[in-house]
Amino acid sequence: MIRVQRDIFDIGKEIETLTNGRTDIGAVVSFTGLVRDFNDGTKVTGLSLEHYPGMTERELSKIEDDARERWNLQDCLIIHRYGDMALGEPIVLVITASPHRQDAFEAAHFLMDWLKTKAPFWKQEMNASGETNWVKERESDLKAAKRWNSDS
Amino acid sequence: MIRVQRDIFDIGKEIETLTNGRTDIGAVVSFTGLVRDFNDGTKVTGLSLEHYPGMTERELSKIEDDARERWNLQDCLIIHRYGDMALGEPIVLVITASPHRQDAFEAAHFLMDWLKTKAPFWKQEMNASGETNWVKERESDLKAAKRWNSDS
Amino acid sequence: MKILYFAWLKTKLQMTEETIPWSEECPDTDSLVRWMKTRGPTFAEVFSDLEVVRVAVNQEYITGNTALKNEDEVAFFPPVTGG
Amino acid sequence: MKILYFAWLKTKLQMTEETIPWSEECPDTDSLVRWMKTRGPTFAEVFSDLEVVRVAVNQEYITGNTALKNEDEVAFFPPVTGG
Repeated sequence: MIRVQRDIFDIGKEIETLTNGRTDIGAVVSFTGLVRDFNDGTKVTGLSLEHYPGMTERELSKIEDDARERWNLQDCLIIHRYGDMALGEPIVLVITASPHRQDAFEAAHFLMDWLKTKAPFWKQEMNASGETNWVKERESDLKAAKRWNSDS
Repeated sequence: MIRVQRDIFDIGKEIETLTNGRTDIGAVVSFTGLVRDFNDGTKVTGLSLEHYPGMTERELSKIEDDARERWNLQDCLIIHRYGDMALGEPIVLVITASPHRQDAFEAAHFLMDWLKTKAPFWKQEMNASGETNWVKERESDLKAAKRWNSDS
Repeated sequence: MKILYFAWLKTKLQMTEETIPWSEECPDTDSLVRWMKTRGPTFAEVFSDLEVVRVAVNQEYITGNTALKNEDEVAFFPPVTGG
Repeated sequence: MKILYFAWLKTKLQMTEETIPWSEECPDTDSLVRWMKTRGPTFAEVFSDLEVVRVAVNQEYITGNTALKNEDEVAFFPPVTGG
């Protein structure tokens, strides 16, 4: 399942909802990305995320389908926020559930790596002087995404 | 931090406690192992975990130290339960926090793989006929643990 | 055709969205980009380095030149930085 | 010496813990295991396949034969299955 929303989310509640009443799940992995006060050596005071409504949902759904095809997943959730966020707030949540931990771990890592290079979100950082600037693409994110290609 | 306890734990609350008030964490990964109703093709109705008090804490602390040496972790929590557990209940929780997602993911995966082959816990499964039997070591767990050796 | 701009392209062009009637001069994405560059110095600058501009047609990434119809939605944006 | 048994070793031997005085006949873990095998058919069976029995001295895994003192804690258990 995917959700694109402005509102903050509750990690514990999302894990609870996904596992509640089920006795077939052996492993649950969650990843949460948070707004950090530093990026590339610069102090950050806040973050704003723009996205492409419509295309965002399409891309996230494709990424989820890919993960479900590659790994044995019983459930899968991606939540991504947009709009203004304060330091320490969660930006993105990925949860995977599987009978086996290897699948849950790899699928969650894959979802994050692909989302980072495919889902149409753009970060704008604010600094202490009140300046805003668009975050640049990272070479390390491209590399991280690429390693899942060589598998297929 | 490590905790060995009989009581159930709240995943969301543990993540919240670990991240609360901090703005330097970029990535949080959690792994939860749950009691499954099936194992090796046999229906399971309940689980009991025995452990070696004292040695358990030592081994878990060593595993945590190893992870902190290998990856850039800002925080790390391992909770492992012992005693009787019902289907669907959590057995183990690992949380890792890092500025970068790669570190958080790898460290959490490593912690689980090593814990599985090093921490002195033994599972006893109950089946529908009321029989109990000690769970056997898995070849796949030994393999999973070994791959972290070749790194060093 | 509906044209959308995101992130720094939007900031520089001071425009989020516009509608351009389909014409025989711009039957595909390559010719649309060429035409964009002729619209003035800001457009020329934004479209000068195509390495940093991604193109989506009807909310799908395109790879290579793609034919366009009047009802298409074309989006221009930088490499994504979410997550 | 304090001797501890866990999991199926405990179940089979029907014992969780015992105290054995240190003696010159069992100065190390190898000789202790040899002595264990002489204590009757159940002990002989439990210690017959050392591939499935792990040994810890003072709560640390040992690899190879290890010298023992009277105040040591020795534990015998199967491969672990937690997590």
